[in-house]
Amino acid sequence: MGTTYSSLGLITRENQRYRVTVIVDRCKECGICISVCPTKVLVKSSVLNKYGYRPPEPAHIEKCIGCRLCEYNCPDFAIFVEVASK
Amino acid sequence: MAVTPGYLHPLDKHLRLDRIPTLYCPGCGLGIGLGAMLRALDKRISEGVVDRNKVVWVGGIGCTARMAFYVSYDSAHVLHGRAIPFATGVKLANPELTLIVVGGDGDIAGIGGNHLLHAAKRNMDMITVMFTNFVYAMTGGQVAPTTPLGVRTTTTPHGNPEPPLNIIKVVASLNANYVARASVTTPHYIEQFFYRALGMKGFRFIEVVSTCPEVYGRHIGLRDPVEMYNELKKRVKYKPNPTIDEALIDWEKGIIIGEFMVRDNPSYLEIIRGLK
Amino acid sequence: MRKTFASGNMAIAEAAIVAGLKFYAGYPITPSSEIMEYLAERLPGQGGIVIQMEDEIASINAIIGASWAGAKAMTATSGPGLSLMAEGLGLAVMSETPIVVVDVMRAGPSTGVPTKTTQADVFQVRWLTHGDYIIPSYIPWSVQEAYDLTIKAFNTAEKLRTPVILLSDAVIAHLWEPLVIYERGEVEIIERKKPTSKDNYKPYMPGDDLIPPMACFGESYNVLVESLTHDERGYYAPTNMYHKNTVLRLMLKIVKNINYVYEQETYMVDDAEVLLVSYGSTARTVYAAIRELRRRGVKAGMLRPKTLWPLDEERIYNSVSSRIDRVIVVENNMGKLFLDMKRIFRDREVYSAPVVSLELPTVKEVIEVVEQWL
Amino acid sequence: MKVEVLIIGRGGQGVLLLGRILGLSISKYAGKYAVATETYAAETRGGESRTDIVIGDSMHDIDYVKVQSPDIAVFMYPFNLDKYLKMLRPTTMVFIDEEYVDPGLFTGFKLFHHRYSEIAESRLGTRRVANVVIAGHMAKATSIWSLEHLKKTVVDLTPEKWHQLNIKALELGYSL
Repeated sequence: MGTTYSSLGLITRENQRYRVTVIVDRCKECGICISVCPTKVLVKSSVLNKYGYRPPEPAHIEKCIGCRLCEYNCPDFAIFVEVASK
Repeated sequence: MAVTPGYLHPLDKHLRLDRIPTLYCPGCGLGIGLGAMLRALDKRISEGVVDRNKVVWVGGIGCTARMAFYVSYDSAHVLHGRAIPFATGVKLANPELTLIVVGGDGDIAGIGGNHLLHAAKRNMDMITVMFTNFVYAMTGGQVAPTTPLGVRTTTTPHGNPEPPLNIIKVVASLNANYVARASVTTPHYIEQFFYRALGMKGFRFIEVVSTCPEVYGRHIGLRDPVEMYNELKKRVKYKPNPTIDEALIDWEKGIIIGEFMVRDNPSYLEIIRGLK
Repeated sequence: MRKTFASGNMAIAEAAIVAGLKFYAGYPITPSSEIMEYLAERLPGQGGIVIQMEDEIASINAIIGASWAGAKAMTATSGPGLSLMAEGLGLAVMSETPIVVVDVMRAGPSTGVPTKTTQADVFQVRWLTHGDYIIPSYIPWSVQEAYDLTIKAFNTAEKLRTPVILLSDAVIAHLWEPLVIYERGEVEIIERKKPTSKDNYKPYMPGDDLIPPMACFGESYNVLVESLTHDERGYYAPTNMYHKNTVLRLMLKIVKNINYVYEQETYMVDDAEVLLVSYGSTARTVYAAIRELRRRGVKAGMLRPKTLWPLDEERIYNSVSSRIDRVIVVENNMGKLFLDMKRIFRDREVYSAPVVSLELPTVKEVIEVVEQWL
Repeated sequence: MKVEVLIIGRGGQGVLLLGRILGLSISKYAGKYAVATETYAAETRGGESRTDIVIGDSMHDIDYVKVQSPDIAVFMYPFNLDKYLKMLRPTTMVFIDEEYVDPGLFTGFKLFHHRYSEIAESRLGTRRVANVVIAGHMAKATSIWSLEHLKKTVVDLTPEKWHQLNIKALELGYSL
């Protein structure tokens, strides 16, 4: 099944507490976010961005604990975590 | 595909968004470091310690130096090695400004080494963040002051004959008020140290050990960004209140990070104000 | 206004203060050091700062930084130090930074004779850094003119957003002469053009005069100083179009203002048949020599550029009557401005009269080298 | 009017200051034009120190800023005397400090000689103002400088705490 994303170029997934957003066209597919995530929320998506990179997708968003390691370790300001509004 | 929208990421307001994505290679540690610095700066601005309109970023030449033109601040992308003297002139001409110098080890400790020594000796009021990636990256992988002994680079094809420079020991031996080392694999320490530096005066120096998977990684067989990141992470060890003698930086024996020097010596500006 | 007795180095320092100097960074080098020593004493009392940097490279980069922080900034050096400043001057050209660099010429190449003069840096100041550019350069022949042209150098730098070089020499540096010093308000001082609006400000967007208004650090304009070839925003623009436009504009903004930048004086040219061209300290002796030649029956006149670069070629050509058929260029070097005069006076006989002397050439020496072409 | 003055001494004797005093006095207070050039050896103290002063009515009276044929010569120390003796003319007024320079070498010139340094030390307590004593003596002997102008000049050029000493030195020289 293909990854879906918004017309703003964002892949957004949220669980009850956290929302993870990927800015598709900033990603360079280095894989660091996927590697540092302690609960394995992220997987490589099926999307090709305008530079030909495949950004991550928070496929297992239910496991997200909001540690922000993906956000802090992303070299390209391409992923961030917010507390989901109730 | 839609264009990248306006402010989305929490750090977007600090970036010249029309220049993002950066020119950095995939997995380059520099972006991680920049992000950490911007989070610290954001905190200091919201605390009112730093005025957003009175911050100047200065970079020389090299991958790291380009950070200066990715941030939406007053900034200068000047000559190779000369960011520190440029920043010295800025600071002395307008002491209200907060000066942040960014550069790689070639820029700051190689060609600009003498300026670094003198700025530290003067305790000149500025923060210098030097990213050590063990190689000249932008010019294509030549040997750097920090390249470990024996590593083959494009200009040392038979192995680097020179032992590397431990810049922390050099700067700490001078009159700098703050000397710390972090790693891109520990962005929270970069943020913490830079935050602390922003609240101090005098010469503040932070070395950030970084990954260069594309160029240095190629030389040492760690071309995959994740692999290189993880290999660096394994070698990095935080030590609370380490001594200068403990400032080990050695790919084989380990890399000690921490705050090696925190003091409150009179800064250059304080001294000249006292002399007038 | 007050009358005093001063050396050329003191005159330059005094002029810089009245022009509004607020930041001086330098590295000691004979025969320029008294400029820094004098300013170190005087400038702090005027709200300025003097710092001795670790070398000339640091000095020029520091003054460029200071200029972007809004201060009028200067450094002074001699030939070897100027060589080290080459790259920094290029940065000042590219980033359109107003700075003044004083080169007190000494004998070279290399360490040469530190305490003695020549005029051999003429091409060094013209072609110091790589790339295409024009750095306006002034060359005084007296202590008073060292003072006046230092003020002019600051005014040119601020008006045209450019580095400017003042080319003094070891003779002028240590020559003591009567000097009239002005107070602020008694002499025209030009300040850089500032932007009028923050909306859509671009640091390198020129006005009709080809000169971009200059916002400085700390004024909330998000200025960007860029050493790479850039667009109006300061963003790296490695395309033919931007490179050509940038280089053209950097040169045209100087050339279009040549009436402001270029200054010269002529002496006894109205009835002259032989024209001696000379500049700086050497022109003092050449002036004495043309009077001596006239006593001997040679109708000699003199042209003395006070601006070395850019030369106003049309004005130089037109300042000479058709009676003059020979032009002799007398310089304390192996012949440099001669090459330009040869091109400018293409329909005359143009000769080089090099007087290579560590001291100011004497009248006798000048007449000796000139005589062979009479 | 054109007057050339050559001053030779040893580093530390105040040759350069003497040149500045003579030059400023003429150009600021006597309405004439003076140029002075300074030459010194690399060593700060002890090497040859030379000041040339050329005086004219205006800048254009001065053909050449260095002394070619001195009207007045001052020798505080005998450096390169062979060279300088050749520059002198029979009409040249020569001032020497005979503590250091042998008056016998200057036969045929209009010679003024005193032990200026010793006089300064015994009468004013310091040899350092020997140069100013000479200036005072030159004012009396030459009629080119006026004592009043020189007094104003030393006030212009020296720190306040030395004003009285320098004025006394000028008066002492003038009384010789």
